[in-house]
Amino acid sequence: MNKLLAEEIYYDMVLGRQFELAAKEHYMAGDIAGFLHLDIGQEGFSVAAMKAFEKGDVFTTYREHVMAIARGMEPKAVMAELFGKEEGVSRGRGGSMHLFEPALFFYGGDAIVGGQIPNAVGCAYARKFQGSEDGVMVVFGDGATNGGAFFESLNIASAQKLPLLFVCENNRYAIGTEITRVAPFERQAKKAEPYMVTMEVDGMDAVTVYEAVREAQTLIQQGHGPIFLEAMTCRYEGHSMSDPDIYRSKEELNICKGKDAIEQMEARLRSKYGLGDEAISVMRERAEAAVDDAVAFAASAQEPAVETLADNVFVERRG
Amino acid sequence: MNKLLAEEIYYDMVLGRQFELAAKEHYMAGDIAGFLHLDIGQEGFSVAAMKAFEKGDVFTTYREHVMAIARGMEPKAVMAELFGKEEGVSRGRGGSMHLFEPALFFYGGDAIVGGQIPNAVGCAYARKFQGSEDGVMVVFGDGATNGGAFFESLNIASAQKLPLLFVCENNRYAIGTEITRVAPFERQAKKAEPYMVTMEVDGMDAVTVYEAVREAQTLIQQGHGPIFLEAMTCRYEGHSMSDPDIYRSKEELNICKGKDAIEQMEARLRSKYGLGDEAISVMRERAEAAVDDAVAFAASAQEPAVETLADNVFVERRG
Amino acid sequence: MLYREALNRAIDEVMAIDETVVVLGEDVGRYGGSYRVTEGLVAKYGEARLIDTPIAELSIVGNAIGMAMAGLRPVAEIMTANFALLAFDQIINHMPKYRYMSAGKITLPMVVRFPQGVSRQLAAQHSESYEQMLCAVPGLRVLAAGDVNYAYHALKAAMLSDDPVVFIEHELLYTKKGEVDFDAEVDPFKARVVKAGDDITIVSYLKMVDDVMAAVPEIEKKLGKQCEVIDLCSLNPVDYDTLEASVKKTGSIVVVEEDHKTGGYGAQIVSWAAEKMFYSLDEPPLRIAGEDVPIPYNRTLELAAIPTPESIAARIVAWAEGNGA
Amino acid sequence: MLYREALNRAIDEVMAIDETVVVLGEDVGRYGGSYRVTEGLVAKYGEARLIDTPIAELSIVGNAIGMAMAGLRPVAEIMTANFALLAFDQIINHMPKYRYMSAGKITLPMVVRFPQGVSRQLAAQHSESYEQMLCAVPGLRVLAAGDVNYAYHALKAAMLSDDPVVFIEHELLYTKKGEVDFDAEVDPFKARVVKAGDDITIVSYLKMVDDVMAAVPEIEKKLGKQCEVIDLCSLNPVDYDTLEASVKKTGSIVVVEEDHKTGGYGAQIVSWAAEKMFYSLDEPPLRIAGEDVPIPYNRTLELAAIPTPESIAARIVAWAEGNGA
Ligand SMILES: Cc1ncc(C[n+]2csc(CCOP(=O)(O)OP(=O)(O)O)c2C)c(N)n1
Ligand SMILES: Cc1ncc(C[n+]2csc(CCOP(=O)(O)OP(=O)(O)O)c2C)c(N)n1
Ligand SMILES: [Mg+2]
Ligand SMILES: [Mg+2]
Repeated sequence: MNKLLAEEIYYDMVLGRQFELAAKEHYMAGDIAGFLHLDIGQEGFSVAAMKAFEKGDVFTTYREHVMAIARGMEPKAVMAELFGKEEGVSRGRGGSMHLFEPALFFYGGDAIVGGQIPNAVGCAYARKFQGSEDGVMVVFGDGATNGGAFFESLNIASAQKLPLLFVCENNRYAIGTEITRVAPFERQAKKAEPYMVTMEVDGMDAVTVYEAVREAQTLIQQGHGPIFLEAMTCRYEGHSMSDPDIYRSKEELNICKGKDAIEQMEARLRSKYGLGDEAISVMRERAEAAVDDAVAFAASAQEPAVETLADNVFVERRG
Repeated sequence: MNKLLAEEIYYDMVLGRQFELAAKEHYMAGDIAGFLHLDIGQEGFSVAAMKAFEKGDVFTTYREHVMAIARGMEPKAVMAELFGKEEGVSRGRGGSMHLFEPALFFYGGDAIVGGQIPNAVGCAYARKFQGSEDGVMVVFGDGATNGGAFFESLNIASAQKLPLLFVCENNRYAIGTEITRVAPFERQAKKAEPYMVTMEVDGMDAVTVYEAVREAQTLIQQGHGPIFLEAMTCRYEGHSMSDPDIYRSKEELNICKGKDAIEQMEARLRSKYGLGDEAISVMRERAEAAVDDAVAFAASAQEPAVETLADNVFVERRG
Repeated sequence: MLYREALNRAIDEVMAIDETVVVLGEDVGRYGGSYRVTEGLVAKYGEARLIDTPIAELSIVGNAIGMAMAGLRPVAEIMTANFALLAFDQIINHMPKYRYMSAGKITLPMVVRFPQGVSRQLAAQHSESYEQMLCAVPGLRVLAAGDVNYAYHALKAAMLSDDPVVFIEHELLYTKKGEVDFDAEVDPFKARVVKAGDDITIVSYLKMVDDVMAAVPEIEKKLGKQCEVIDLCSLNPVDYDTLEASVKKTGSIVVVEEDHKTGGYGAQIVSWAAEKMFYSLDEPPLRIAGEDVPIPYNRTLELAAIPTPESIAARIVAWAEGNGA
Repeated sequence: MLYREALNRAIDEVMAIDETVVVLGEDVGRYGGSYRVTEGLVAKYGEARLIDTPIAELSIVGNAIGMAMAGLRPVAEIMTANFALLAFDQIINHMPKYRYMSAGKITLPMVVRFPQGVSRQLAAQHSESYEQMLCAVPGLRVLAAGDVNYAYHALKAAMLSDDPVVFIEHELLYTKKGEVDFDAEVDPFKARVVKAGDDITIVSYLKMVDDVMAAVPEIEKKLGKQCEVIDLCSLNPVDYDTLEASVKKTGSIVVVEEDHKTGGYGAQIVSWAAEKMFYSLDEPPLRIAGEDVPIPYNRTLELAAIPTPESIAARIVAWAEGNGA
């Protein structure tokens, strides 16, 4: 990884963290409502995966702000969406869980656990059919690996040798349920073994994630067929803003925080790429400024007009 | 296997074959309608599995006449059901695909591919909860192993260590679709490997099936948790009476027929248990007579009264 | 030509002109479809465009959605409506919502073909009708083909539309014969006046249109009145203009559907009439529908569970004569 | 006590007297339920009776059915109605049909708890109402708890019933306060006259009952008429006797529901009134329902998509004054 890319990943991670902290603050202030799922702690995976899977289509879940921004969405447009504003990426219709930008080959944003996986399979079929080589990446949590949609997708992708990268972001919890209580083992890659090659990485280490995803995409581009990648991660916050998060111990959380992806990356920037305090500060300040801008933009953006309520139900209005 | 049991299995296989041939004839004569899925060719599995899983609960599919009879249902009551009569096991409401007898711990009879598997999982949970040891057997086809219900069930049964025997009757086709065209491999036991112990048997050999199911149930009774058993079988007829069956070659079918389970069992009765032509004929004639009786009974049984149309929608009528 | 041939022809024609059209479902390829609707197409267009899927309805619709996102125009076949329940998450949570939630950034030009209804003794798990559920979902168009000519034109229109369409077929109609006017311009969203008449408006769709038509001679003879029979064709949106004109003329409305009366789709039409046409109605509307029971296997019971030409005629005569419904 | 506490108490009481009752669902055990309905129960009854399931709704309902077959009395919780679409095969193809198809040999004493409705800005995939679908299925009882006292009694009754029941809760009601009369005998299938009145019958259920009640003072003041407000409580079967008595008295009927107007459940009630109460109606019935759009995230749009006390009052006043609906 060259220095520029390392800096970029670091910057987007810091930006993501700052963005989430601001979102949290504005949720508590009442500017944002509904379900808000913060990605704090998981930025190492979210940013590196998006950077590594540069070309190709991406599908993900409701815990998506950091991925959306790393993919290229404007923090302003994302924050405005959280604020429910007309200038939001989904014009205030979707909210936190529904960010889409086909121009960036980013397809959300699904609030149904596992629901996006069959969509990603179909997209991968289409890309193969169209002769495009970059493939599709679908990201989901450990909780999604117990649902039928996930398994049907493994089977179809394998039978059809589709250019699809399955990525399980295993943070060990589905809301309050620890994965080992509802699945027979902790690592879900095992479920994919009958169907495809599997890879396991430390999701708290952005560089490892980046390299693994690059490697997987390269294989896919070479016609290898589907691959399953599992990244062990950890969310520092509750599942969503309404989760009291009393089912995990402080120690467990502290162990996670000790491997913080941003801190690891910062250390690497210093040691490997020779960045000093100032260079780091500049990046941090730039990220903070971007988030401040985003909040200011969102706060002053327009409310959608009530007359536009029925926009985009259909392409063609009728009846 | 002692002689008595071998004879019993042989008899039930012959009875099953005769029953199916009679059902086919009466379907063509218009006495039976709807979907009729014949088990001809698969009797080796159907009978032996039911005999082996003597105690415990059984769930199966729409291709179930032979299993139902081997389990202890009266051929008369089954045939009357196919004829849609009031004396049918489901009073003419269910037809071929919906035979139930909780007194025999036989729960159908599901016309939704894979739909019975989660029900069997729940039953297994209940039996464990109730402290009963015999476990549950759920039978399904190769086609069902591509659906979400199947996978969710593997996962749950494994996570909960349920006393459940999964049995895939792999006849290599789901209607006209060969299993290898929609799954990445031919043997579906592979899908269960991450979750539980798997066994593979020749489903055309009743003795092997019997022994495997007995072994599996014994393990389950000892608290082993779920087991997956795959039996390779072959249906000689089309998927149902409406299937022209033009997607398979004659050669393929002839290879199957060369391993006919009834013939194999008959040979064994002669060689291992010393039965002669007469003993065999007596059994065959007894089976034929039972089927003739069943048809005569069904033909002369009552049509359900129209006034009973709404019986059993609910336990308690209201509104 | 047969209804299934009309559907086949529609798919064939659109596939010929648009290479982004793909068909997916169980046995739609080599087998030609369990009702032979896609017969012969795999030979013409290959297995990459006629995709035999595993028995995984959630994926059939879910994959079709992803294909549409990527720029294809998929036609997904559900073998029988009951199995579509396994795909309801994709049909209801996804297919009609992506466009709205993304403020129009995602468009899903796709069709789900949906064979349904009480066929012949297929019993409770193979005999249902789900139009009442599908029409309750904003973002879905729901067409119901009760006629051969309409089947051809409407399926083509559905395949060419940029909105997601559920295209309902009735399993007993596949071998129905009819003429197709290939040059006609058919608006798939317009109701079809099957027979004009001045006295009684009878609204129906799918196979019940035929049963109503079979009942009409008896009704007209017994009552000495003329029936106007309307095939709704588009169940969502409904062509209320055509209904309004008819109700204004006849002062009455009867809705006939195969589905169970409680919860059945016909309530929508009667409720519209009560709200909007109250002062045009000379007598109470009448809903004729199936009984509130799962569909039994036995043929006598099965027929007792749904309207038949005889029961339709008897009910309408009794109602018109003021003997209640 | 709070609505969620009333539900908790009902479950607790039945679990205490019947050891065959088990509760299953996502986070129902250690977490206490995402709306805290099962809080504290795992400590009392253990993890074998409060079963934390994976995110696999098809299995949650499918397993509950198998448990019921084996003699348990399961209460399955679906976290939010939208996710139940993944279980519709079990809810519709299995739960209501096993008994009928087996001619009564199989009985399924089970409850599916079903939190639904437009909450606060949860957007299109978390804000729906499916009573119109559930009530279209013969073999299911559908109860809708709009009231704390009813919630307690009806959930107990549902758990004690031998038929499968879908028990609908509204997500905004969990923190609603109310009195529970523990000694009362409540028939869960009887509608509740929330407020008597001679002039206008307003029928509603779930949260809309509260919104109607909030609108009533304004309506009565503006029109100088008395409203009779009825909470349906049981959506299938419907207590038509109570409705009939009210409509006969007032000569009118208004149905208010949160769901989309097209396909919404209220059409059933209006259609019943049109068919059966036509000669008692002095004016056209009125259906007030949500707009035909997926539910948007933005709060202003969200409120514009569903009835509110203000819009209910305005619509009813306009209608009564003959200014259309
Ligand atoms: C089908 C479905 N069931 C239940 C839910 C409620 N729910 C939302 S997120 C969640 C947990 C998901 O856990 P996981 O997949 O591990 O992702 P994470 O939140 O940890 O990123 C649940 C149960 C849902 N949204 N969709
Ligand atoms: C959910 C569902 N989808 C489709 C069907 C239609 N269908 C009935 S049997 C069948 C093939 C099943 O094949 P398999 O599981 O291998 O069983 P087999 O018939 O070979 O015994 C299909 C597709 C169905 N009944 N249920
Ligand atoms: Mg997780
Ligand atoms: Mg098979």
